[in-house]
Amino acid sequence: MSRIGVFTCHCGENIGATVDCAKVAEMCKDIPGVAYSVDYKYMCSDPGQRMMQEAIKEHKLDGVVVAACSPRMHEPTFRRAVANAGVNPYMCEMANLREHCSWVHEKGEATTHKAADLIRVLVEKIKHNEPLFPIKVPVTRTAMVIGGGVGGIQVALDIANGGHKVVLVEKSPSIGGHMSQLSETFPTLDCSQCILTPRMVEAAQHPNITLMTYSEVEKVDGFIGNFKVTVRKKARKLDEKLCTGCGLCIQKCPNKKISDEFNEGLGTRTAIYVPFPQAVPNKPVIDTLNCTFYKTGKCKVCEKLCPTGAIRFEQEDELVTLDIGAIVLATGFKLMKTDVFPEYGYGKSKDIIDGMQFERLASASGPTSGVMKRPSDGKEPETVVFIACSGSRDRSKGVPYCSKICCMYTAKHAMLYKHKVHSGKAYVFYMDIRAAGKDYDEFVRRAIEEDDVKYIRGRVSKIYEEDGKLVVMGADTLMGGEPVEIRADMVVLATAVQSNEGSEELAQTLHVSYDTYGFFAEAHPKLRPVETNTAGIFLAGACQAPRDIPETVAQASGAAAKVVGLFSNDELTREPIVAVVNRLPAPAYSHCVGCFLCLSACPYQAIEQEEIKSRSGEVIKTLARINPGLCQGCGTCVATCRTKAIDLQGFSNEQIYAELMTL
Amino acid sequence: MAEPFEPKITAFVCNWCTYAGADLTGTSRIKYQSNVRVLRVPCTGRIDYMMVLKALHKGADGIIVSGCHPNDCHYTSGNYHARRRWMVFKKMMEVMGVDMRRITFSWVSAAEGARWAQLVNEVTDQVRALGPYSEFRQIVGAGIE
Amino acid sequence: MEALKQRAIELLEKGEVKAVLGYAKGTGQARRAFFARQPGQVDKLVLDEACTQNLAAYATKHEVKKLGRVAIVAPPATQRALIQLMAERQLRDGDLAILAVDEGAIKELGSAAALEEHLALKAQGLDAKDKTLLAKLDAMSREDRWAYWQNEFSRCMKCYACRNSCPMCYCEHCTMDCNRPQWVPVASHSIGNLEYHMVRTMHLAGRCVECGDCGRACPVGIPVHLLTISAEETVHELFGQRAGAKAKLDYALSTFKTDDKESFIR
Amino acid sequence: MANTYQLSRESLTSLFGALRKDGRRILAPVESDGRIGLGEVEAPAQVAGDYLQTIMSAKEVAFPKVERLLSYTITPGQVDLKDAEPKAAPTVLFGVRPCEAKAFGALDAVFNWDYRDKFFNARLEKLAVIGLSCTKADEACFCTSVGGGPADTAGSDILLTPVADGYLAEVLTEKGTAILNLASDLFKPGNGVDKVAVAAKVEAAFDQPALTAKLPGMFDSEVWVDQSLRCIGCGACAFVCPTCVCFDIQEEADPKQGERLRCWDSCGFHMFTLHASGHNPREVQSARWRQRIYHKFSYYPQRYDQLGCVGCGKCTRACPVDMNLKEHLTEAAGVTA
Repeated sequence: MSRIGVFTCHCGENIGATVDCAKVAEMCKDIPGVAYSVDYKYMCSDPGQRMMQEAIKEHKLDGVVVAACSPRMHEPTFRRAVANAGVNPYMCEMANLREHCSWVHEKGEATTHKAADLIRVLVEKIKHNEPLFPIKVPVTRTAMVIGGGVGGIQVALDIANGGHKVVLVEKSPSIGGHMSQLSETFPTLDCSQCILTPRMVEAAQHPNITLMTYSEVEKVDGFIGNFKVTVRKKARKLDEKLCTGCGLCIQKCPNKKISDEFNEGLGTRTAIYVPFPQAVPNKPVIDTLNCTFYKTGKCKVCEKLCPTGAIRFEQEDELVTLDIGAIVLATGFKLMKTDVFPEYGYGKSKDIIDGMQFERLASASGPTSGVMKRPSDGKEPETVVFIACSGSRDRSKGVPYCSKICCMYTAKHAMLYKHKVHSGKAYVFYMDIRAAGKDYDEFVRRAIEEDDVKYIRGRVSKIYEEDGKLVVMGADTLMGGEPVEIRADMVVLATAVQSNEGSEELAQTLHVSYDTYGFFAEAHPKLRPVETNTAGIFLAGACQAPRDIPETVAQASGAAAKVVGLFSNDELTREPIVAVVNRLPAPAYSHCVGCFLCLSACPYQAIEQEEIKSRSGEVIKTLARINPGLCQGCGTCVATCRTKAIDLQGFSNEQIYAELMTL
Repeated sequence: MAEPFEPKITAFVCNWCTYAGADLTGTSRIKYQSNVRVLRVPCTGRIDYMMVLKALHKGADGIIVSGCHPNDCHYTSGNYHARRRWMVFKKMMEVMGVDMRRITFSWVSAAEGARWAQLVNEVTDQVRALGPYSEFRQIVGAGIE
Repeated sequence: MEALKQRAIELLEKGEVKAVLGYAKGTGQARRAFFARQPGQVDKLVLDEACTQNLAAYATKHEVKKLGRVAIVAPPATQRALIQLMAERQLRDGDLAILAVDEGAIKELGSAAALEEHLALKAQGLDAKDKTLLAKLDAMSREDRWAYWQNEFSRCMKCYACRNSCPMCYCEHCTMDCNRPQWVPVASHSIGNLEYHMVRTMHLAGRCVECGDCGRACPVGIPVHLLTISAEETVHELFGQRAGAKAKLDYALSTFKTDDKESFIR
Repeated sequence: MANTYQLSRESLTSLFGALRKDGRRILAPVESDGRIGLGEVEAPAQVAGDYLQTIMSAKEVAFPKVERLLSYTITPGQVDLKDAEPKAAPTVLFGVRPCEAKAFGALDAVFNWDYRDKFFNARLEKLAVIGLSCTKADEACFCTSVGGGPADTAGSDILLTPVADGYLAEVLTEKGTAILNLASDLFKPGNGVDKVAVAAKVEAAFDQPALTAKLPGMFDSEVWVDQSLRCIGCGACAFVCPTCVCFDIQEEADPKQGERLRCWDSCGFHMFTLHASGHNPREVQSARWRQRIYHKFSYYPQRYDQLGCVGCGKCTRACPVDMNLKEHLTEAAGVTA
């Protein structure tokens, strides 16, 4: 027989004014299993808690119902108090007499009876409560950061500085990401490379950071604190240990006409190359698709010339499996291409470029060494039109969302252009100017007021080529929709920010959710913006949604803080409100039949397959197993399970059935 | 003189939205009828239809099942699973001839304190007007010699 | 028929299977399941209109699994049941030799993929009699439907013939046997019967292959198959999918679409 | 003590009237949706015309599928326990077949073995059986193989055998005499009709005493495995069986009240013998099938000196997978040990 204590709180007048608490306490004495029942002015006060603890000891109570306010308010308080009196905290339940009864009903018999009913339900529940203990999960204190852009670098540095090992995985040959391609950054116009390169070097040299460039995540198993990640190290065709980065191979490579990705196709590179001079690591890779040797079987100039003999034509991809405790996704974004705009000539004109191409034209390290030359003929453009919202906020392009960064970089581009071509004319077509951010609106105003950039509120309906000019046809909606026609030398489209290539596949590999646009989904849009629904996997930067640099860096530090927090203990402690699959003696082993209909019901991929084997290793039965490290306790699998093999601790079938039987 | 009929209403609500919404009704001091008895579960995904059947078995005249609005589930998708379950369950109950006017499915968010009060009042009034679910009560205890 | 017998003999003689599960003559005009375990027994196999039992119900039984690999004579509903059992991981691809029977034609299907492909070619239709009955039920008032089922269930004695004959009711521990807590009363009184049939129906929604065996199995003639069939049809109407079509699990009640359409949730 | 009379077909109406006037309800085979089942009737016209047997047996008249044994209420500090009183209305079971009438003896053996079951006895006491001899049989019938016959009198208080324009009525017991006395004018003196000539011809299929004698020696025979491979382990056979007597005690309760129920159970269910430890002494269906046969043909005779089977064939007709008891018993009887 249970010995349950019922403690009815008046909450001052809050409950006491409408519910006859003394009578409730009296009524509860008659419930079988209740060994003690009392009412008190303020249960949550120190004397109230002390009284409860003394009663627990004196009456040898093994369960407690506190009839007071909402459990969402004080359940932790009372569970702690009960635990301090030596009773398992999960043997305490709260009846919500205040929010669900006294505050919402009139004073009277019915309200007092309802209060007693609410307690009765929980007394019956508690008879079926079982002591529960926090779940401990061991943690491997090594983080993996996927994506080596500014976000990934920041995460890696913050975690590494927090004293934990980090593996930074980047798919291209160098870290640096999009930021390394930028010329200057808004709103300060400081040189992008100047501020980023030191961070890249710091990451490369940090004793806690292992760089894995030219590598991609292939497979992820396990769960929070205990992931097993398989990374494919793509063959650089080079012994990185021997290579000194002297660059001789690059100079002598005969194949020099390959379109350069780093320069967005505006420049060329060799078949053996580093993406850019400040690349980290500064070790080349051989582009096997373009290398003469791989195409014809002849050449090997680089091999002959390499002073350290580092070239390895026969090198293969390598698969490395790592034990990882937490993963941060910082895989960034891609820009929509200019060839999807029929109204702008499908990107056929070389002088209609996207924002990133403009960055390379404006960059001192770019193909024109920062001199404004339009791509078609190398002439200095006298008139440049910038079109914001190219593709963004446009349902017909499948991008109903705002790309967020374009308003700012378009203003920056116009300014950079004006700074380089003082006599030039810059026009910006825009829908709205969204410059919310510290010093952002001031920056846009500077472009308009100090640099004389002409802002026209309206859309461009058509661009066509005529006499070596690009005729931009638009409308100025602030002038009553008056048609505007500008004969430009170059047009820059601020194309939409989109989820990166392969992000959906990566999301599937990691079992994280993603939205319809391929951006990774946060666990909660407001309160858990850096977490995913898969415990132990976090997000930073534009892989989640369009973000600028400061936001990316801030989120990166946020994600790093989550990881460092996770790594602050040897074990991860979690609430024991989790689902469990029952286990029985042989020959049944469990009521689970292994149909795995529950598998897709779990929002957290917490359901695993467990094989029961005989001594000889033969599989006797395959069961579902819930990984307590991943389960969040929603109970959807419990309701799905036909055999009732799965149950939810804290809200078990027996507990709920007992509650129902009192009705 | 028989006492006027007061319906028994059982509500199954999720912890994060409707239970919190009902808490807000309280903090907002919005009054509603006291017939309802709330059972708290973590998520609508946890609400097994067996619970609804047991509530009917134990003489509930009306039932409320409520959780987070679609897209707002604390567990991201428990309510979507629940929604499918109710879609099939409702049809099954109709085929069996159960009076589905007595079972109300609803989404009440943590911010909808007033809506919770309104829902409870509407359901209570409607079920009071329908009278006791005697059709169902009659079969409880029947078939035993 | 001769082709079937010949193949059955071959399979047994070559040792590819330990038994051929088909139909044989039973009491009176009845047909019954028959395990031909030696080539000499193959002659007893029959195949005609009276062979209605869904033999897939045996595929998950311990005793049958212990025999070794079995060949199974499978009309369309049995084929659907077998693929659903594969989807629910109760059978592995290749566990059985499937002798698919479609309007007399025999085709041996070696793999889940072949079975899937074979099934994709066929339209699934309801029995005309069941259609009429379902329409009749549909046309009834709510009160009449209640009265109809209460009258039918009054004969139910929970012998579980409907459950045990169902190929999808393979659970060793049924919800009905769950006694902690005892969700559904064991007793075959009115509420116990009602809840049993409700739960059985819900458990088969999205899983029922519409073979109708539960209804045929009922010794007291309760048309319980109408319940599961109507639930399965509901799933089809609402979510556009059917049980017994794919070997990869796609259970309507543990998946969802964010835009699932309903109009009753307030 | 059989007193033989002649009862005209027309006189049944008056007999029914007299029985009802005496406060007895009459249960008889009736037809509904093509199914024959026991139902309450007022007049002979309501009795099904040409039936072989009811689907369900008549045992539920004395041993219902669910019956209340006790109930209780819990109030603060006390539990009020109430014994259930069996609802035993004076009943005449009209038109049941001799096999089923005989089956009451097998039930009686268990319910009054080491303990006199109040519920069963109360109902049986108020029960009078007017049996009706069979004039036809089907492939499932095997009464003659188990010591009965289509016109066997065992278990009937009055046995009617259809003869030209009426019935040969054998009044067999005191209960039968009491009925006769209610309407003695209807019972005309008998004329020595040979009822065996009228009754159905049911060939004996196997030698039951020989089978009973050999069963203890064939416990491990493969025949049980072979036969039961197609058994799906439902309870249809046991629930339609007039002699199957197994029950389960269930308690249905909430914190305020509860009741204890006796419900039919079946040894064919895998849960029937499942231990709490997880061990199941009859783990496979063949063991459960064997148990069913042994119980009726070996353990029953050992313990009660009678068989637990009357050869009615209801199980065979009800079985969804056509487990034919007669056929399987015949096969078992032919197994050389």
